[in-house]
Amino acid sequence: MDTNIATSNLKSEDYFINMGPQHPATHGVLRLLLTIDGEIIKKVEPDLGYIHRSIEKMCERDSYQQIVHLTDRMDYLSSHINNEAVCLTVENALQLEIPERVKVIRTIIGELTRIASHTLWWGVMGMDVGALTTYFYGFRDRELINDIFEETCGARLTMNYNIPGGLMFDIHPNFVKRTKEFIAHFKTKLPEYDRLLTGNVIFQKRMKGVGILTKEDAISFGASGPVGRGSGYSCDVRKHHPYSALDKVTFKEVLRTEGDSLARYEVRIQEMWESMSIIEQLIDNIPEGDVQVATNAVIKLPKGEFYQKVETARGELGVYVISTGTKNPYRLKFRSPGFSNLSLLNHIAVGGKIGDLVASMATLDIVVPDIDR
Amino acid sequence: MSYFGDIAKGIKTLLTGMSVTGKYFLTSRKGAITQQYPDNRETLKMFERFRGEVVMPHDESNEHRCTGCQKCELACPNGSIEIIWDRQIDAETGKKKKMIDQHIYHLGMCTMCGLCIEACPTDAIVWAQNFENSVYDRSYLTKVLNKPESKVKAGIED
Amino acid sequence: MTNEALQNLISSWIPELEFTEEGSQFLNITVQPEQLHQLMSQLKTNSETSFDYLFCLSGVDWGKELGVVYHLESTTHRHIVVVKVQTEDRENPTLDTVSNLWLTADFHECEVFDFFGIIFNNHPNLKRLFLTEDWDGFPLRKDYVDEINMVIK
Amino acid sequence: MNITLSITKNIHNWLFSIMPEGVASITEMVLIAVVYLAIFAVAGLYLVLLERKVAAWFQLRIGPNRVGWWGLLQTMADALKLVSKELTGTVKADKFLYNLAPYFVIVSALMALAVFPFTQEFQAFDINIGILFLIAISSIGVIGILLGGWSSNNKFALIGAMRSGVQTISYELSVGLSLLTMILITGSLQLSEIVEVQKNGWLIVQGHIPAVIAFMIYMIAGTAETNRAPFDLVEAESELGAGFHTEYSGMKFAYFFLAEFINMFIIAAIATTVFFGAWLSPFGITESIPLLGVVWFLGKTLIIVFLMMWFRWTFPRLRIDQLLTLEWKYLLPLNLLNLVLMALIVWLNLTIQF
Repeated sequence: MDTNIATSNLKSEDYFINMGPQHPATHGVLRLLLTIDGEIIKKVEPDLGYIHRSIEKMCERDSYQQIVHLTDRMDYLSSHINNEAVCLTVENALQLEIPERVKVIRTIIGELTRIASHTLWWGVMGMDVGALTTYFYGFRDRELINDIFEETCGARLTMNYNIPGGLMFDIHPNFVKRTKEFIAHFKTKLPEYDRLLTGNVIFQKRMKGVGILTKEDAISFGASGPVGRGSGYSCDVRKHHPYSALDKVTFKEVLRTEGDSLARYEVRIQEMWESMSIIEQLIDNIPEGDVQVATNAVIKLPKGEFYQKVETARGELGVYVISTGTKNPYRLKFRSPGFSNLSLLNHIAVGGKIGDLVASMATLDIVVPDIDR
Repeated sequence: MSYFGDIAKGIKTLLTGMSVTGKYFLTSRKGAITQQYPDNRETLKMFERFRGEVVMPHDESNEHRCTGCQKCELACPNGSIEIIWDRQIDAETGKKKKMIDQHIYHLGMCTMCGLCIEACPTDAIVWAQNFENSVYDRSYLTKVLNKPESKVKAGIED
Repeated sequence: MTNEALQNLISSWIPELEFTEEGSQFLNITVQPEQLHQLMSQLKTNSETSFDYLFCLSGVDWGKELGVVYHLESTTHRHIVVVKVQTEDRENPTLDTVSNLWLTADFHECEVFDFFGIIFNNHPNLKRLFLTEDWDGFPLRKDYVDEINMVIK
Repeated sequence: MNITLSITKNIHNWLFSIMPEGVASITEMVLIAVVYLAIFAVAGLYLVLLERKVAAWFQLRIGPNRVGWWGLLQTMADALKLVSKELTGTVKADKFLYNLAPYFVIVSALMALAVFPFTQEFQAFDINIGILFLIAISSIGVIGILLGGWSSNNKFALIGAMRSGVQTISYELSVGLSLLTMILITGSLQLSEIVEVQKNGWLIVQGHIPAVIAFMIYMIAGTAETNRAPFDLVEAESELGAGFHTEYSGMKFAYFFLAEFINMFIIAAIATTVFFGAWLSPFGITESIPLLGVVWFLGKTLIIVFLMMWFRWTFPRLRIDQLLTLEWKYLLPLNLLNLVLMALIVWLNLTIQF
């Protein structure tokens, strides 16, 4: 019997599923329109904009000091680094000489932010693959960093500690002590992460060979951060375009060549070790000095275009400012890492199962406000 | 034989994971991270730099330090500060001077960025560590920071 | 490759390009819309330039013209150029897509289309990415007005 | 000393003395059913509380501690809330099946409880095909899940239901085969006789190596049967929202929820009966005090329940194809091998008996 004839008479339709905008795995209000065939994903179409706040348009209206606090609300898990990006852009444009103390403090807090972001990611990652306990262990360690931030900056998440020209105020006297305590604590807890989740046979099977992204595709998709480095693409802005005090420290750029979800996972775990080593190199000799250089109350950037990239916890954040010499930017574009990283989701998820989609999306470490801006 | 080897290795990793959670199960009474919030109000103290809300400190003679220069209003990115002022005759000099009438602060619009406090030349406004800001009606979030009948402290100039 | 060397090389492909380094830390190339795709594919495929990493694609409303700015980096040579293209047609601005060269341009061009209304020829799936399909106007254009939601300071 | 038994016997005799025989047996059945229902509804609620407390301790939290002393009334309050909650549903749902589904699940869960020997002669229904009855009943529950997922007219629910079907069909085999392995020792399907055999040592000791393997397989398959993590693909919060019960609310949802916990109890109770000597104490004094047997039975069951909770709060979830791989490529062949091994051991009289 010719089976082709039999099946050609059967009507078949695509099966659509709306994952989101309210869904536990999308980490915010992101809608994914899935076309599936049973459990197998045929297409993933992200639908964005549920929390778009038009930050780029608001920036055209605000002064440069005011723009900084808007960037807190983009990628809220690495808000300090976002602030730093804008401040560096302004400082470079004005050719301000920033005190060494500021640079070192910015780098330390930036790396703490990275650890805080990665611990949260680790907890949520575990939850996405069904291990609910990781969430609490991740948050336990993250709380300590948030306490350090709160003591020094006054806020736990949206810190707004940077201002163009330096820092808003000096670090708290307890900062160094608490940071050292945290590093000592976290060095005992990070191996526990590996024992609980990384080594687990179920987890390994879930992650290995899933969501493969080749190096060429990673570059072409503009993947950055741990997503790019998991594919063997050396894209660490801290190495290639060092900023603040990052040229004074030695650290290893973590690279994995597998390009699968497990590689991206391991890159982040290793990065926490590297971040701790960066902090350890700087924490004992924070240079004395001012934490601000005087700027005009109304900052006017010279006419021209300025681009600054920094490495946030998610990847490369670019700030592109076009100035016409007034107190507001003419156009300000944030090249956010999450946006580029999300665009490759369809590429790595097609052909996998629904569970694979969730797992690989977790390794992309998407923060929706970062995408929607 | 890798078939059985895999099974043994797999079981070992599972037991390793269980030992981590098991250890915490036994020690959880000591290491509980739960904050029993409304009960620990007395001991729960925010850090001194914590940004809860903007307040204007008054001294015992009901005097504050705000001259009504409007620098905070300009610095605020969200328009959460509005200053209503008029020109009044200064009692000492007899000249007409800008005097603050009301310093209105919309807590509901505030993003706690701290730019107003940075901008204030006379340190008239500071952060308060109050974090229980929820109210039943949105209109309660609009606050007048200077108390009624309060005056500018003598000698404060911007 | 230094900026001069890049300039010499690239101008040998297409003579009528404008180069400038004024007011920017990178080498800026201004290209006519007709030659955009040719230039971009040269920049990507030529082994001496091999700009394989499009790290930023931003739409800009220059007042009279609408334009797109491409920031390109080579991951092998680690040099950077900025390519600018402008079109004066504000009613129906059309440019060629580069999404067949860099996959990341797919999303970024949708974003530019969404906020600036620049239509990209041959784009596989040009749609409003952030805003709803029936949104009126293009918010990041300078002449966009929304009296209710925009607070002018 | 036979307090429990004399009470039941007294009631039995009293009922038969005041009524004609037919009416009396019906009344007795209803009475037992009501008692069982009441006890296990409450027991189910306390299992939920236990789960929440245990989860909290694994996760460095405190757990419910507000309602009642130490949070002991928390789940009661939850149940009260769920009862008073509005029952919602989708417009195009298949109303009849949609409403029927939760009852399928809860009734099959409660039915299975009838055959357990909680202590000596304390058993509502001592049927001679006890194990078979348990396996049969426990697979009816999945019909409720399938119905619920299908009829609620929700795509997530449907995927959850399909996963549930696949999962139960596969793991039913392993549960059955691992229990069959143990039946080779006992030679009977009747639960009371299985207990009787264990007076010479618990079956896990009698059967030593193959029994331990059978127990491990049974625990894995049993966890999968109850749709609990790491096999909770049916619900899989991070993938399907809430899976098959996405569209259920109020008491109907509570039935599913309660059934899950009662099923967990059943799986643990089967393990206790078949592997760990049911109500028999390890020290052999149960004969004289039957009431203590209940304590032993529940104690052993709760330890196994705790083990399942430990699994749940430690392991990540499997993917659907890995779930099937685990069953068909690992558990099933091992189980068959184990069955042969056990047969050899029984045949050669290598069992350990005291």
